[in-house]
Amino acid sequence: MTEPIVNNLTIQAATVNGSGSQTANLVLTRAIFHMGIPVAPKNVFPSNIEGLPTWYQLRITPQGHMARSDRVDILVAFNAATWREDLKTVRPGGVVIHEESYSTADARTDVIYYAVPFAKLAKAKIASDTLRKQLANMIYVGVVAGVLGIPWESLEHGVKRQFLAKPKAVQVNLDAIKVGLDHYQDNFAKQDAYRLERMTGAVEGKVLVEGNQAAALGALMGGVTVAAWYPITPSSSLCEYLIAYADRFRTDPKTGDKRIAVVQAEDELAAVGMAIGASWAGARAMTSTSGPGISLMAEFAGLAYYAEVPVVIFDIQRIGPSTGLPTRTSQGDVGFAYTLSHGDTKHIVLLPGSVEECYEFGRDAFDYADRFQTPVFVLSDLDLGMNLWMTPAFKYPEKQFDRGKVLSKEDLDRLAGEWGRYQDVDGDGVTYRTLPGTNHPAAGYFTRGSGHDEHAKYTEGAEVYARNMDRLNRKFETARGAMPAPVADEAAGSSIGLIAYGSTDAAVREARDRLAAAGRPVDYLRVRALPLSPDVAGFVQRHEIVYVVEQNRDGQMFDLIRLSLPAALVGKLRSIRHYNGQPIPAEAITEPLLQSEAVPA
Amino acid sequence: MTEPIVNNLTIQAATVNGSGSQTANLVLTRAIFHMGIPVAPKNVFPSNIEGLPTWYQLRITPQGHMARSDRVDILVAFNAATWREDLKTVRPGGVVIHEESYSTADARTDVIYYAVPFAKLAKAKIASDTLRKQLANMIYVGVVAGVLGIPWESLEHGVKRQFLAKPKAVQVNLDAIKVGLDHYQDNFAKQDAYRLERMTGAVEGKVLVEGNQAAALGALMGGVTVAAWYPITPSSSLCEYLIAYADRFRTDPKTGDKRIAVVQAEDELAAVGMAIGASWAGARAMTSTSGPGISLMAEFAGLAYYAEVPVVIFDIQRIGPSTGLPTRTSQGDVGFAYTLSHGDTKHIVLLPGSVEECYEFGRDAFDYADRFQTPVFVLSDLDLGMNLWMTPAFKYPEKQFDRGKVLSKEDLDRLAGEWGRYQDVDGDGVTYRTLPGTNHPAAGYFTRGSGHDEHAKYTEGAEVYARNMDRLNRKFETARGAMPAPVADEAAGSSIGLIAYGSTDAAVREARDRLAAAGRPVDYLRVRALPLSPDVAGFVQRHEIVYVVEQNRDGQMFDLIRLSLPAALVGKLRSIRHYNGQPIPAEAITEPLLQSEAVPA
Amino acid sequence: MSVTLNRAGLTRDAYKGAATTLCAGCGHNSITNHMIKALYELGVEPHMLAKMSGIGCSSKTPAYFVETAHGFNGVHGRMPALTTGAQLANRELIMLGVSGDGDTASIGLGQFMHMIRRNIDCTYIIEDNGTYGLTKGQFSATADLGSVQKKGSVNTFQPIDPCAVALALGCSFVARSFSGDGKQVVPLIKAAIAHRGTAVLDIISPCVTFNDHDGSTKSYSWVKDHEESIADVSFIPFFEEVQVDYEPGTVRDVQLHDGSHILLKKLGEDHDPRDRRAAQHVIDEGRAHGHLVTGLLYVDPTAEDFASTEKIPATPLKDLGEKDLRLSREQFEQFIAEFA
Amino acid sequence: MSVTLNRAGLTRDAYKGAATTLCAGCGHNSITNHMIKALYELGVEPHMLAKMSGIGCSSKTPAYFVETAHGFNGVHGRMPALTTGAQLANRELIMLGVSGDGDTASIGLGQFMHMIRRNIDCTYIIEDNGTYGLTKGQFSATADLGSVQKKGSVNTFQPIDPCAVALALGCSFVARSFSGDGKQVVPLIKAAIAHRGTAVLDIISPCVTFNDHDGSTKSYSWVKDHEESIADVSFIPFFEEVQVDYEPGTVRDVQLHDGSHILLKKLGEDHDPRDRRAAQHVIDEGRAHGHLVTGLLYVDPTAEDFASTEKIPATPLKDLGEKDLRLSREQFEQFIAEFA
Ligand SMILES: Cc1ncc(C[n+]2csc(CCOP(=O)(O)OP(=O)(O)O)c2C)c(N)n1
Ligand SMILES: Cc1ncc(C[n+]2csc(CCOP(=O)(O)OP(=O)(O)O)c2C)c(N)n1
Ligand code: SF4
Ligand code: SF4
Ligand SMILES: [Mg+2]
Ligand SMILES: [Mg+2]
Repeated sequence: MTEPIVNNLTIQAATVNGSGSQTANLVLTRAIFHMGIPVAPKNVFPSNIEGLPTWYQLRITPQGHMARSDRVDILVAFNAATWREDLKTVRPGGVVIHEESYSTADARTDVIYYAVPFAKLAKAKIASDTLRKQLANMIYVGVVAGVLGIPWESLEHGVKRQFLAKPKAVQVNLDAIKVGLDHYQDNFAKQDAYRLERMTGAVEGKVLVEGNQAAALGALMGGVTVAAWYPITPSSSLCEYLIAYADRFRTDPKTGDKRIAVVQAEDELAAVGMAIGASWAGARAMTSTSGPGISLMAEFAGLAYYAEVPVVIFDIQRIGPSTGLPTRTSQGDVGFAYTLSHGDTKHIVLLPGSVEECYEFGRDAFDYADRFQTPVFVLSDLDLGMNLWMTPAFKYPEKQFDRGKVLSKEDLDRLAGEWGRYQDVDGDGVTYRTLPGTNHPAAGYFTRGSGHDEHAKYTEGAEVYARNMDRLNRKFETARGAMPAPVADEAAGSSIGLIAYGSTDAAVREARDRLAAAGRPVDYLRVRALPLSPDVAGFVQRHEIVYVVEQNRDGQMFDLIRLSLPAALVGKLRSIRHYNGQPIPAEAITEPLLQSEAVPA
Repeated sequence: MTEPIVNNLTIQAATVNGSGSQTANLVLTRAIFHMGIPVAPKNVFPSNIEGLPTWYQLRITPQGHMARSDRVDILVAFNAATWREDLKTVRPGGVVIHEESYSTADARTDVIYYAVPFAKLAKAKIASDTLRKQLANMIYVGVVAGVLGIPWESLEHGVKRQFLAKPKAVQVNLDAIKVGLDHYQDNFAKQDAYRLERMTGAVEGKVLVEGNQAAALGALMGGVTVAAWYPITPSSSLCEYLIAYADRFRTDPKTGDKRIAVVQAEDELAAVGMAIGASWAGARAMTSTSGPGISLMAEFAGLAYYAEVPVVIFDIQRIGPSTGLPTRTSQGDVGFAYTLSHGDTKHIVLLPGSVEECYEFGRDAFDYADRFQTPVFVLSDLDLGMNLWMTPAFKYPEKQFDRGKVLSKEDLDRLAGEWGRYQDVDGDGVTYRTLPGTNHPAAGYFTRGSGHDEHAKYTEGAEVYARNMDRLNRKFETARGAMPAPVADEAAGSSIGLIAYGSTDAAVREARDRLAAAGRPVDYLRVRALPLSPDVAGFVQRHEIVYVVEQNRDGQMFDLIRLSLPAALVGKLRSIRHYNGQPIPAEAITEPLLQSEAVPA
Repeated sequence: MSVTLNRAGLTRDAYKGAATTLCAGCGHNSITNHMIKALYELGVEPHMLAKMSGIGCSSKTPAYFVETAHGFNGVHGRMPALTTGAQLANRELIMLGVSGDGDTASIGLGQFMHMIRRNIDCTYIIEDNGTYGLTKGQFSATADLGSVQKKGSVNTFQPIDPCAVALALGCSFVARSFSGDGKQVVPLIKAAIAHRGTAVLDIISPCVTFNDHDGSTKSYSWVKDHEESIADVSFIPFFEEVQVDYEPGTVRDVQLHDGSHILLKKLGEDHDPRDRRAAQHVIDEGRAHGHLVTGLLYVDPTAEDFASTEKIPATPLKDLGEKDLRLSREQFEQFIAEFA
Repeated sequence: MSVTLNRAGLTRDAYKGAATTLCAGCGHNSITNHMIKALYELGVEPHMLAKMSGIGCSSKTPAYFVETAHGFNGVHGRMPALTTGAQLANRELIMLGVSGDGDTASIGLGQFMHMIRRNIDCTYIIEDNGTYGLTKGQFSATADLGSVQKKGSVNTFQPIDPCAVALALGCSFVARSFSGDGKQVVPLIKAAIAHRGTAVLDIISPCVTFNDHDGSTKSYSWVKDHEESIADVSFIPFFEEVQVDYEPGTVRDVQLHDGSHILLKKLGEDHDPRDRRAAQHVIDEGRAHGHLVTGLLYVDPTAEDFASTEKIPATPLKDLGEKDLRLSREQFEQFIAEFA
């Protein structure tokens, strides 16, 4: 028997969508996390409610790598339809836990099989007819626990945490796990090399959160009071979490009054319109959607840019074009969102690279929107938004809200009513606004998407028009300086640099470890917002070759960066793109880099 | 008395919107054109139906310059509200024809005034109360005719041509003109230097056409059979001309049947959807809109790109963002239309630079759409689309329709039903399609905006998905080679080049004449389509400095060209932008060029 | 013009706006005046008024009354969404929406219906001329069957009646009137503003420039021929606004500028505006007789408005601060701990 | 399954499609089967059939019948526009649209209404489950007042009744049925396809997974609690499709999978489907009694469809060539000369 492989393996559960396996997978995940071992789950599910194949990949590494990996160490084969295909994915020496009835005739011989009569066990050991089918999934949790040696209290924790809101469900589920555990212990002798052992120091102070949960919490802490949305995968859960959190934290126990309005609109045009109307009237307002919704919001986005109304728009990206693959991830909306709407329109775009930043940017986006009186897009994606990520516990905000330049009745009294809605008094391009309901005769003005002068009066004057457009540019430059700065790691002092953003960060981190291990360290700059910081040019300046890594076909950030650079630096840029809907794995970065002779050995 | 100035002057008629002045202006234009003198009218009208000021600028040059000019030689002051402002625009020595009652007290003394009692004359000489107000405009045509010496038969021609469809109106209008002419002759002696004299060789074989007329005729000759639209300035007249032409040329005199369907949709989402549905079913279909409509078409544009359905979309650009100035021109949608829709979406964009190309591209767009089974955008603008332009008479098409790769029943028989809707059999990325109604059991397939394989079957497979996206890229590259090539003029052999597109051409031509005259000739490349031709890089290669001239704030084409160039060439590019809603004048180009020492003396 | 002060301590002039840029004689201008009268008489506080609109000649009118109030001229057909959001942000605002028939019944139909379904607390006035004025006279979805546009083509579709649609959705306030009938319009505007919930007021408002109701079905004199022939290029004839004044229960034949006619039937005391089915009935009956029934068709004062249904607190959401909106540090830490 | 050949010389199997990927027991699957039966019995030629849909579980179903026909699964809520265009391009096609209540009554409401107004010649089937199935059970605009979604929140808005709004627009064919009632659905589908003009068929089609009609208002056994508690994470219980069979004129109480009930009332011979007002009346009456009235509510066989109104020639526009579409060289030169 080979060297034991400890806390370094990937479990892949191949099941049927809607069969209840997701619950089992999450219990397994939480149990292992409870052992102090870093976990990185990726849920690969179909655009379907029931019946199609789905895969849950649970990556376990001592270093806490969070990127997807193609290597499968332990396969839980729970889907007859894909069984033969799934078998191929297991690495030699790997483990295959499968329903006994699946034929292994002329199947691979380089893997270790644990054939379990799941169906029979469920029939024999689970009383309730209605519950049998879904609890069968818990049985495999028990078997996996047996094979890897997951302690009972960790399993207990996993189940309790999973059914926090439904204590009644805890016991039945534990019983089912026990069935699997007992069956393993009574029938198998450990044949494989894989083990899980309690760790310390790796997950302390860490929690498991989905990006959409984090963003919803961020919005809540950012003071959102009006959220209008239209359901769409993978964005829906963001507003659904917001609703749950609002019920819990924003509801007056006595009156039942809610200190927030979450409206399910009739479509995305209405959703963003409601958010803009609310922001105009002084609320902190948001909407959340995905690609198709962004397309439908184009006209309103231009109105908010030009009439200068704050609004926060979350785009949880899925792979397009068009409907594309609604349950697959991508970074394909970056270029489109940046200049969303006809005419010369440009927007602030925040690019969270972790669930922690989903929380922080989801919160601060409202400050940026109010400060710059313009739409702020927060571009997350399916991988970040819908998977559980291990993260340091979020910090409580120390800053108060920044509501930007808003004139109160008192301000207007002080100014003797002398002000212009679009007058650049501070020279930063950011002008002052008033809110409806401000009790001063000079407060009112007319907001419009058509030509207006410094006092918000209608005009078709050529000079006034161009002047206002230039002022909007000035404002955009002010915003550039205020965005979250890129995060640089040039410790390697390499001549090679990587630039990435968003969920691609996980793969880049792992790739850098591997490259360093291979004696080819690379530096790294993670971009966190558009418009781009001047630091980007600085980083490129300091390196010979810079690879822009992203998850879209057309190298959208690669283009935006090239446009932002002095001509002399443009030639240093290379593009690495991954766009098959699966989260980018480290190999997608290491391979081109190791091939290209450019990398100094 | 000074040197006579012959056939080289600009008339500006300042009138009130809705007062009927447009008719008078057109009569004047046609009369002068009838003298064989090149004319270039620009109508500057408000976003209003009646009452706001409007200006009609009629530029007259022996060379036939078509760009707007800021210099006013002859002012027809017919609007009391703007009279004082208008007066300022006249060049010294210029002519001011104004309503007698306007005070000239302490007005400029460096211009020549012809004070005419228009109101009195109208009251005295025009019988019909209802017609008096609008015919008053014709009186000034008579006065101008008198001042400049426009022969009667030319005036007659102008009136007849203008009222082609309303012969009854001819005489009353001529009578009104006569009133003005007689008044001038009876009361004034010529004091100014301006003259119009019959020319030969300048306008022979030329006609006066609006870009939207030309595009409508192009679409008609291109075989459009379904046009769905929603009214919007400055695009409405395109479909309204199409309706008129269809009534005349596509209607069966006996049955009244129409060989075209023009549908006024409920909005732009529906308009483009109808066009896509029609193209899918085999018609040649189009829609026409302006900026806000383009924003609303974003989602459907992505569907057509990804499901590969042909459709022609005319965008008659006006200045944005948002509603912007609906009656002012711009080239502000180029960047947005090129990548319209979320995800990795890219489109073919045609950029007509003259009314002749509005006709040709409006016609050929349907061939491109069918050949490449994708949306084709035709980007015209308000200046090109709604003003009259002098142009060589359009040529009758010699080519037949190119319907692209469509499999008939016979083809399918031959193939024994073996085909795949998205299978790249020819290696050019362009695949074969069938139309609904094709009587073969293998003809039917399922069109969708979600993931599909080579046989149009639904898939979520990562490899299949990426493969299809790569094939779409291949198709786009094939299209790149098939687009109308850029038009180069490097006769000057200068080290300086200009790149422009669309209606900017007029100003560039004039600017080049002036620069050449100033001993600083520049070369010129006019881009006519996206994706960009490799010729662009070649042109930049051959020059030291290349200025990209365009009518938007953000240098949208400047960016697209930079992205298309090898890094080494990027540094050669400069950007010249004009964006106040007025058509770009030659000065906007000559001034920066003459300033920049870069230009060799 | 009155100089007496209203409840808000303001003169009628305080309710005026910028000078209109609409055509002389446009029905919309009459409505603007009715609006000024109604708001003045109600004593609305200008700073609590939010004037909302879409795009169109009609949608420009909010600039022509109560200049000191906030206004939002949004994008075409999407005013209901903006209004919904603003109303949620600040329940205390008086939301007054002005739209056109194209803005409402063509591009905006979906939002119009969903606003009604939610019963947003706002007044929604449709300045209904059956045409797209601002884009020069194409048919809108409310154009009468068989009506002819200036350019000559005939409308071949059933008009969408905003009142009928609103009733079918259970709208809590549905009324119709005519721009020239100040006696009827002013009280209806007041009632609509007073109503808590979505109040739809469809006001027939002739477009003197493009909406040619009887069109070519009648042929006129030499003059008319010439007017047409010139007008279709650029001439806009000058007209007086049409005014009418007639008694409840009676039918009034109104001649429009182009010589065409509409028949207005004013609801009498016999109509019970609490009875939705009766309202549907009078509309259908009217249509059958070629009458446009005017007056308060239906009202349900008991219907709960959106903000109440959604349990929005009385304090405007816009005024809530960190205290009201953030979790306390303790709550926050406990909550995060749950994710361990 | 029958092996006899229909008018088109095809067996029933020729009308099958790909295997469904919907939940076992989904009402939509029943409708798919009714569709197959109806198309087979009508003897529709597959190559002349155009299956149109939007986005949703319901909109996926066109892939599950008549595999050899062309289908177009467009974008969410915009199927009417695609259908309108396709119908104009080729009048000979049989346009068969399948949509959901979200696709139709939420995002698609405007297009749905305007398609009806134009009376496009197509069959428009709404597989109506009052919820967004594919996005996991949020309320749609047809959700009943007070119904509770799996996640627990209560729908507080009046449902939009597609049949009521269709009638308000004078739709030329309006019917309602229940997915489990093959006896009624099949003939209605046939009638809808036979009808020249827009035929709206609203078929109540329970979502066994998310649409929880009586929701938490009834509390069930221990088992039910646990089902819920687990299901809300990822478990989809397996159900049989609901089947019903009842007589015209009678009311039938149907129990759904979650134990909730709906009351169906089948129109009797006494209802005259030519009488629009009567149709409105029965719907209102039904609502008052908590009945969902099923059957052919209204039909106007005389209404002219869009393509006829627009004078589209019999030869499909898609088949016209240069000769039919271009000006002749002479016409062209003359025409250009006019611009001199
Ligand atoms: C998205 C969009 N499409 C089209 C237009 C052009 N447009 C401006 S106003 C208008 C119609 C106005 O009609 P209506 O609402 O009836 O107002 P009216 O002018 O008749 O009062 C249209 C189509 C636009 N502004 N935006
Ligand atoms: C523009 C856009 N917004 C949102 C979505 C997400 N989405 C897919 S299906 C659906 C609703 C489907 O509901 P319904 O039409 O009732 O169909 P059902 O699944 O209930 O049969 C939504 C919101 C989308 N695909 N496109
Ligand atoms: S065009 Fe018609 S609607 Fe517009 S302002 Fe003039 S009269 Fe009124
Ligand atoms: S989720 Fe509901 S609607 Fe969708 S397939 Fe399942 S049962 Fe049918
Ligand atoms: Mg109108
Ligand atoms: Mg549904």
